Amino acid sequence: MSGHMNGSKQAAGNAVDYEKSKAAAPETAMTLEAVRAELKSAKGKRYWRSVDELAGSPEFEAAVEKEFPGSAQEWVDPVSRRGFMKLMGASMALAGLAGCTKQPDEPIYAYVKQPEDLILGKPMYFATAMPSATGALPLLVKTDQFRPIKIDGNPEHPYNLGSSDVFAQGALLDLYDPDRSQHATYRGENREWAEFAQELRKKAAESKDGTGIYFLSSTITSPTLARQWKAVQAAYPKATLVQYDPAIAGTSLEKGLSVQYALADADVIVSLDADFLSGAAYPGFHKLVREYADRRKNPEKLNRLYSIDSTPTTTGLKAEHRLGLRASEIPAFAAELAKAVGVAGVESQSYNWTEEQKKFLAAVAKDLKAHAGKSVVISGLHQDASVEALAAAINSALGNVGKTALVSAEPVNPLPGDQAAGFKALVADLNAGKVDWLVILNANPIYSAPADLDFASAFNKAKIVAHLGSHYDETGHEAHWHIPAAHFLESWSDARAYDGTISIVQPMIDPLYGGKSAHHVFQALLNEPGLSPYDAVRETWKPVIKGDFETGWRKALHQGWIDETAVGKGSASGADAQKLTSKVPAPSSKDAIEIIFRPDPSIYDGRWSNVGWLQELPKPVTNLSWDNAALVSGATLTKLGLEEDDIVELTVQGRKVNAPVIVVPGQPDNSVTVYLGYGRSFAGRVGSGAGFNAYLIRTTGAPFYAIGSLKKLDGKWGVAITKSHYQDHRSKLFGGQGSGNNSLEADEAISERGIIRYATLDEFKANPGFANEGPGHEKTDKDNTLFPNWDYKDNAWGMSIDMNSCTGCNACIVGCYAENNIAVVGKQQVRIGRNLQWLRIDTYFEGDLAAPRAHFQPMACQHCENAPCEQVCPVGATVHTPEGLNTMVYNRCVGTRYCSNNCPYKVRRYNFLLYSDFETESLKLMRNPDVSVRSRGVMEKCSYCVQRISAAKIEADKENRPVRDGEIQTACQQACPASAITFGNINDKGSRVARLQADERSYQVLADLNTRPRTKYVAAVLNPNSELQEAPVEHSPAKG
Amino acid sequence: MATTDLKPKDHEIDPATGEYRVIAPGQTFKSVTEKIARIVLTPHTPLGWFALFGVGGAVATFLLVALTWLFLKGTGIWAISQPVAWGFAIINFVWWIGIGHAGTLISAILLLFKQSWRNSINRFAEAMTIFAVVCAGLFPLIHIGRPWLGYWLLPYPNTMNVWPQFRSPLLWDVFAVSTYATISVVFWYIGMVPDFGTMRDRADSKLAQYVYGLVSLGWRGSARHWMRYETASLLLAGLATPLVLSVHTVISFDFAVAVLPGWHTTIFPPYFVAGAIYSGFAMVLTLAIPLRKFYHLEGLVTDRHIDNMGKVMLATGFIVAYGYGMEVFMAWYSASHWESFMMWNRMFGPMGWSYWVLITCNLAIPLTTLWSRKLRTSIPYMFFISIVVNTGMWFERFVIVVTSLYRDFLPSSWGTYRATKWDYMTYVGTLGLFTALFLLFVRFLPMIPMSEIRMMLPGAKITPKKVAEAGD
Amino acid sequence: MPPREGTYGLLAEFDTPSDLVRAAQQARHDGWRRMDCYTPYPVEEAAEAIGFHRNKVPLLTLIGGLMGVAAMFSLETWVSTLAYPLNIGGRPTYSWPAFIIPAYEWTILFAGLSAAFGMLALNGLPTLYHPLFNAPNFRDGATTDKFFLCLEALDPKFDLVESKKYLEGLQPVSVVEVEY
Amino acid sequence: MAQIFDRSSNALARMSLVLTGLIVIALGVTLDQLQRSPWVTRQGQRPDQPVPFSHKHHVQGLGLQCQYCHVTVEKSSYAGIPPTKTCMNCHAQIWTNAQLLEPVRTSWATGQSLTWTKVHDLPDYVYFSHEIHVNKGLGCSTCHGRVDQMPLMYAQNTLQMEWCLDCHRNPAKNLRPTTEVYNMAWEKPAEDRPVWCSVGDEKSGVPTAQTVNCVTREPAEGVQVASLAPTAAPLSSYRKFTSQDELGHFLLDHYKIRTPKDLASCEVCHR
Repeated sequence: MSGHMNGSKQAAGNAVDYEKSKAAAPETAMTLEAVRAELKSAKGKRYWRSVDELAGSPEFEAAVEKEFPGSAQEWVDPVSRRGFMKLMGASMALAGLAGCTKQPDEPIYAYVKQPEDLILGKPMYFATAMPSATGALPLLVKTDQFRPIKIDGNPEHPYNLGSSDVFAQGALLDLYDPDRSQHATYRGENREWAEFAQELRKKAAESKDGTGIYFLSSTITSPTLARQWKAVQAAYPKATLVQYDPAIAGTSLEKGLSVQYALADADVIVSLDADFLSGAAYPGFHKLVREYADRRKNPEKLNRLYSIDSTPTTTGLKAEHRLGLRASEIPAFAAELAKAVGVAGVESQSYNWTEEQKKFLAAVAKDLKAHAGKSVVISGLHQDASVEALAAAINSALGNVGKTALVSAEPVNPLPGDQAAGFKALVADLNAGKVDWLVILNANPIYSAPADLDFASAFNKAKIVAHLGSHYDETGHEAHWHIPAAHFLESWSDARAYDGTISIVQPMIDPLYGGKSAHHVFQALLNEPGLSPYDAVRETWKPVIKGDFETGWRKALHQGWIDETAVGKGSASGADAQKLTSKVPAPSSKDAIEIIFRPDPSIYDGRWSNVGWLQELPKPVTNLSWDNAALVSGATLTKLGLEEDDIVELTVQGRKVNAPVIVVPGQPDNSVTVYLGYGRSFAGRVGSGAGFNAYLIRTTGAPFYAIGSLKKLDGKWGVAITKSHYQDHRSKLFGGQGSGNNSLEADEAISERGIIRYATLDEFKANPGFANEGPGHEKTDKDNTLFPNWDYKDNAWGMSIDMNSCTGCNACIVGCYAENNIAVVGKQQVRIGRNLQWLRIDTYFEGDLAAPRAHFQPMACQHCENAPCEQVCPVGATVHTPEGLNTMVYNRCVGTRYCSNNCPYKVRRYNFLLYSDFETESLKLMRNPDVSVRSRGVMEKCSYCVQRISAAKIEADKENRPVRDGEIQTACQQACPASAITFGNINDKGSRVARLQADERSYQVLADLNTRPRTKYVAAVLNPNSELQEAPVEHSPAKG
Repeated sequence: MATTDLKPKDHEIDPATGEYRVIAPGQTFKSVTEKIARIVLTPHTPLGWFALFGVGGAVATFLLVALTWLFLKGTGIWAISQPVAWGFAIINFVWWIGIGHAGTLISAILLLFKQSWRNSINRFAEAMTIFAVVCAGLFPLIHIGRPWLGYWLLPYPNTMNVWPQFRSPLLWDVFAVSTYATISVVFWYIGMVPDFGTMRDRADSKLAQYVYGLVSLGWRGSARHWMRYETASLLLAGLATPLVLSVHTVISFDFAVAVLPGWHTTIFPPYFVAGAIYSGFAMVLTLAIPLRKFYHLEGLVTDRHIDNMGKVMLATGFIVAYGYGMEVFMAWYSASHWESFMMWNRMFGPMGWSYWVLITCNLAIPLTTLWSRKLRTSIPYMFFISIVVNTGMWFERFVIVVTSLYRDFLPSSWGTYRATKWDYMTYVGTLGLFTALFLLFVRFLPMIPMSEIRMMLPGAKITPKKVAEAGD
Repeated sequence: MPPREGTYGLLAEFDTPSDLVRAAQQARHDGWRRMDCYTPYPVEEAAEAIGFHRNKVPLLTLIGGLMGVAAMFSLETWVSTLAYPLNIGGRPTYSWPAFIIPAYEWTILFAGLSAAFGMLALNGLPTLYHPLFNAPNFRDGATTDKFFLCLEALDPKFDLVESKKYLEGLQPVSVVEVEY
Repeated sequence: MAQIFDRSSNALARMSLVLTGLIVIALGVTLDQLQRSPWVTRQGQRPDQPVPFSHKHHVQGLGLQCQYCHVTVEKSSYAGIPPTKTCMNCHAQIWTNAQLLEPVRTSWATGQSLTWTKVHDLPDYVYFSHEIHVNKGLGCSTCHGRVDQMPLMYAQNTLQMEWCLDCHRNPAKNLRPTTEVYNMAWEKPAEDRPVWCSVGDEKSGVPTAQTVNCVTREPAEGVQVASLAPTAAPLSSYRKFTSQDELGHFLLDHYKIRTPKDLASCEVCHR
């Protein structure tokens, strides 16, 4: 981390293309309406290309010019320098003009005044934070010439220690999204922010006390914003603020975070529908995963995870023991569990639990009691409030509070409240005509409001509606005013992390499109309407920062947080017991079909819809990309007479929506999970038209699960799933394994192929070398060779992946996207297996698909020493470096694809068409200048982040020293919250990676092919409860 | 002839030589020359030729359209994907090259074995080779992602100081196929030089005289020339024989050198070569049967030829069957899970149907029926068989390429393959191109080698008695 | 080479190859050396009759083949071990088994081209203009169904009248004089 | 039947065969030369620039040091193009009315960048780093030529891959002491132009430039030797070099320069 920031730090120069773009006088006119119509007809399923063909046309430019005069290219940095030139020229270069062809003349734009601390070609890092209702994520952002080019967690922040998640990684593309709204409008006409601010002030002044002025905001996470709101309230006491976040309303988060879990000391973890391992949708994800995974790394310290959940998540599938229950059964089950561990005052429901469920309950209760004070029960966010209360009561009864469950005194979200009630009241006021001005701040209620409130018609009863949003979205289209919102990387703010620490959100770049933040809106009503968010934030923290303010402020910006703001340890609070009075709801009828609503693991509540990386990301467990779906169990599918990919009509209380149906192994029967966030109509060229809108059947009364029904419709949806789970119907003669309800892939991977190797703790203790035993699983004998081995004397790069730690959360994949300029290919291309992700997480469902165990295996180029791919390349475009990297030389590749065929791991990715976007200006600003953008016809693959290796080597050579262990982190390693990935020099016997690779549990995938991969996997060791283990699990690879 | 399954009938014995007759009786030097040269030298092109050429040309435009789109968009217009990164292009490449092999075999190997019956069919079999290689050679070039950089596969000094990578079977292909094409063209052309002389001397129009005169290089039939010519032909034949064996061997290395189960097998070289000859003879039949009918060449391309080709197909078909059998056997005998799973998957996996198409077309139908001389000499049946075998051999390559790739080592990356319209257009287009080229050949070049036919006529016999007398 | 003038030789036409071979043997027996036979297909006996037994095409082919194998194998070795040695999948730089294949192909390529072009060169082809084509009956039959023996004027025994008589004694169909 | 071809056609036919062969060879040679020609490489060409900036005048005439303008050459992969401000440092005072400098003043006044045309332009898939070259004893003039003698800037070398590899495969022939990196007039050591070098305490973590001391005048007692090393080396430790080969290999060893195998590896420049 170096340097500091001040308010304005855009590179020199000013808008350059204004005159030029004005001069373009097109022959044929085209309106943006026509463009939108055209895009709509493409249903968003054809990704960038179709749009870009359109966008490149002069008609389109003219249309933009007409509607947004002079602003379309405002952000084009006139001082584009080498880094960009590289990218722009790359299209030409990779189009084959290498060899003996002339290069075109390239211009250099010199600075007029160069910023003093800028060294061109060297990145700078700045601390900031990504605000989120589940707790802000402290970040360290890499910038190149003051353009953010990579987002990662702040490695020094005690909360996440540098890890991040899919949203944080995807936020980069969100910043540079070319579809962001670019100008303030009033009834479709361009206006300026100042006009809006003036109107708002005028209205407030007219109302005197703020009567008729309503604000509808997404959950407010900024203490400064809360402070500003309180000031507004003081000035205009009748002004109303409603917060509503579709994925937050109704959860404990709307009241602020109350419980924090500390898993470091938890030997037994019980999840009550809490998906705390799969993504930042669960508060404290980064810390929880880290603490969970730390205990998984050493078999001596294994914890044990039980999961009782309503839909299979990575948490459930990582658990030693998982019990799939329908969502409505979980509160009752939690009550039974509370009773069993001795919580007083819990009434048990009369419910017909199965023997298996009873046995599970008894075992969990026994285990919990045996580990009192060293166990924890984690409650799900999207469950009935009673579950949280019961979990708290259990933790309390077991003496876990203060040890593994910490109760914080102050809420992390500064303005807690009942969001759904507030929203209902707002709709009532709208319908009553009380609302003169409705200012919507970073929310999209037209799209995401509960269906029963009929928000869209209530909305029209407001006299003036203003919308502050990053996109001209569904709400933006309906609102009178639309103000482009600044991205969090473009504006000053502040936020609290899960652990309570305050982070200053400092901008990395001037707003690309002149966006404003909610701070500006509230400030516009106050005495100093022009006070910048920067000053407002400083004002908030002046009383908090101790000592000299400027020094403290600088330190806060530099390190990324304000000291001594973390919440305390907390104590056992008597308040928890009172919550038990809330009634435990009875489970629904066993035959009724429950529909469960969850925020999407990739695009959350829809706010990340237009981020191509996240849309294309195969979702954990389902591996579904570009869509949401009705997730059902195999038995339910059969019962309803459906096939996968059929279109079904989901009905809840008479409201209907059409969805594709897919099977998820482990889904409880008669239970349908749907993810929110899809079916957007104005998300942008990426998100519009993908999936179906589950909000259409979600009501205020049943935000997380409801009784509904499924009906088969004609036709197929055409979902894109990156991995199949064929049923294994082979007979024993042909090496068949299971009962016929097993996954063929998993049977193959776990048995003879030895791709997944694991043992239980007992097995491990009996046979610590289990991972390298059995036919075909032996370690490679390096001396058994026809030709002499190559010597790798200096550095020898290698990687170790801990199978016990990886939870399959996907953060690594998105990190890889951002670091390596990987292109998005679109749904149709994903459907035929052409996704370009260099890294994928292979998911294998072991055992009966109705109740499987899953194995998550991150799979990228293994950098084999005897690489089969290299030998077959006719032009030597993929070769080995003296340090053992399997290098792909893009500019030499002619695209025979032979290497891909000969790669046993199938980790090579090919540009079948021109996938990279060489045209869109904003995306050029985003890309990593140290990595070539690949053009059509070129193979690409994981490079172990060779650009980082090169940079580190140059630094080390300059300083005349070896590269230090840990100096090079690959992008996936950096993002991983579980620290499952370790990279380094395996020749340095003291390095972490060498020690891990020397571990007896370390194995190479497909070692019997003698490819000698440099990536090794540490076999998992599970810690099952012997009482729940029916029979010794037969999976030991030693069996052969 | 070595085949002894059925003795020749009496009328098939040439009374002059006492040998099995391959040319109908009553032909003279003059008559064969007239018959063959007239096809080319006649100013009246048959309407049927135009019709067929029109069809061939029209179908070839599919190729043009498909290639244009391919160059504009990239190989992604085809069905190839991960994991099936090779598809129709490689299948067609191997198929076409295989077809070409019969031509070389007939002209070279049968020449070395002094199988004089080859003389009637060797010229158009060679032409078939060349046009098949043209069609085949197209595919490696267009299947690469950046075809404009295809020249990087050639070793030439450059400013990058980089060279091709000689361990790659694809590079071996470059040398094998380019050598094969060159030698085939040279062999074909050298074989035609004396016939060009005949054409020059029999042509009426000045232009034809001039053109044929130019390409005949002034051939005048000197005994010395003939001796050197014969030596060169024999040497070329002697070189073409190992060449033709090596070419499909090298092509089989594209697969055999890879680690993929279903590819990584040592049976491939012989089995590919046999398969190539198998399909090549089928294609010769496909061409010869309509041609001899159309141009009334039954006297030169007799039932005997058809019969012999049937026998060759029977023999090569059994080698191919042995190859298939060996694959299955080794899948079991190797006790390798990769192999046994591949075989199970090939037979019963989602694309198992293609394996059974291949077994039906290549083994079940031809190998049971070609034993029958009656069927072997039945022209419609042989035409049918030729189509069946060509289909079967195409599916053989489909099975090898696709069903090995779509489910390989890591089950997580299993996929599928479904050809697109561009795949089909490209394939069908090459059939059109082949037809058009072949028709041009038939129209403008002597399709039966006149000088070699003359050698087989009774008049070519030198009476030893006279020579002996004169020698005194 | 300036165009020659005068008589090229005497051309005797025969109907059958046997006649030709007999006549040629006779002429050879009688001491004629500068002579040649012309036939519409290869007649081995005719060449033997005029004393042409061996040719140099096989030698050229051998040389060509050796050049091919040497050129390619040394190119491969040089490229992989000296010019730009690279670690390709852990294989040795001198991967001779792999190098055999292109070298093998080039052996055949060079040998084949040497055989074909060597044959043409030794035959002196192309010779688009040749005095024999001046003979009125030559092009009619030499490439179709007639057999010719030509006694060339360069032979020391050649005498236009005597030789013509001699030829007529060999029972040809006809004898004509051929001008350069 | 008469002859079809004239007597001359034999000679013509053979000639044309030979000619075809010659043309093919000539074509090959031409293409081979063409790909290295200045037409392709732009070697030696002086593109039009907004200001006819003379390195000769500024470097030779005024004695400006390279890093005065190219400030990041030791710190970054980019040497750096001077901002307008650097020009104005002096030209706000001198030549304030020169017509030639009008674009500079305009840039300064309007804030619009000066748009230069790149002279040393590598393809975009080549990742070149100035810092490591300069820190390891590769002089400016080795690649850029005698910039101090160039009134208008041009590329001295082809910058083609073979040219890069030529040095990467044998860096010794171009190495010079890091103290001489910016010396435009540096010439290879010779009998009459010896170089003396000494090596201090070589420790990991201490930049090699600090442990290796080279001087071009014979070190003598009492004469302070300009040195980056914290303590001057004793005179006895100096070694005299009279050829580039010796010096290059000495520096190769002590600058800890990676082996040719490492330096010619693809990932060094391409990724």
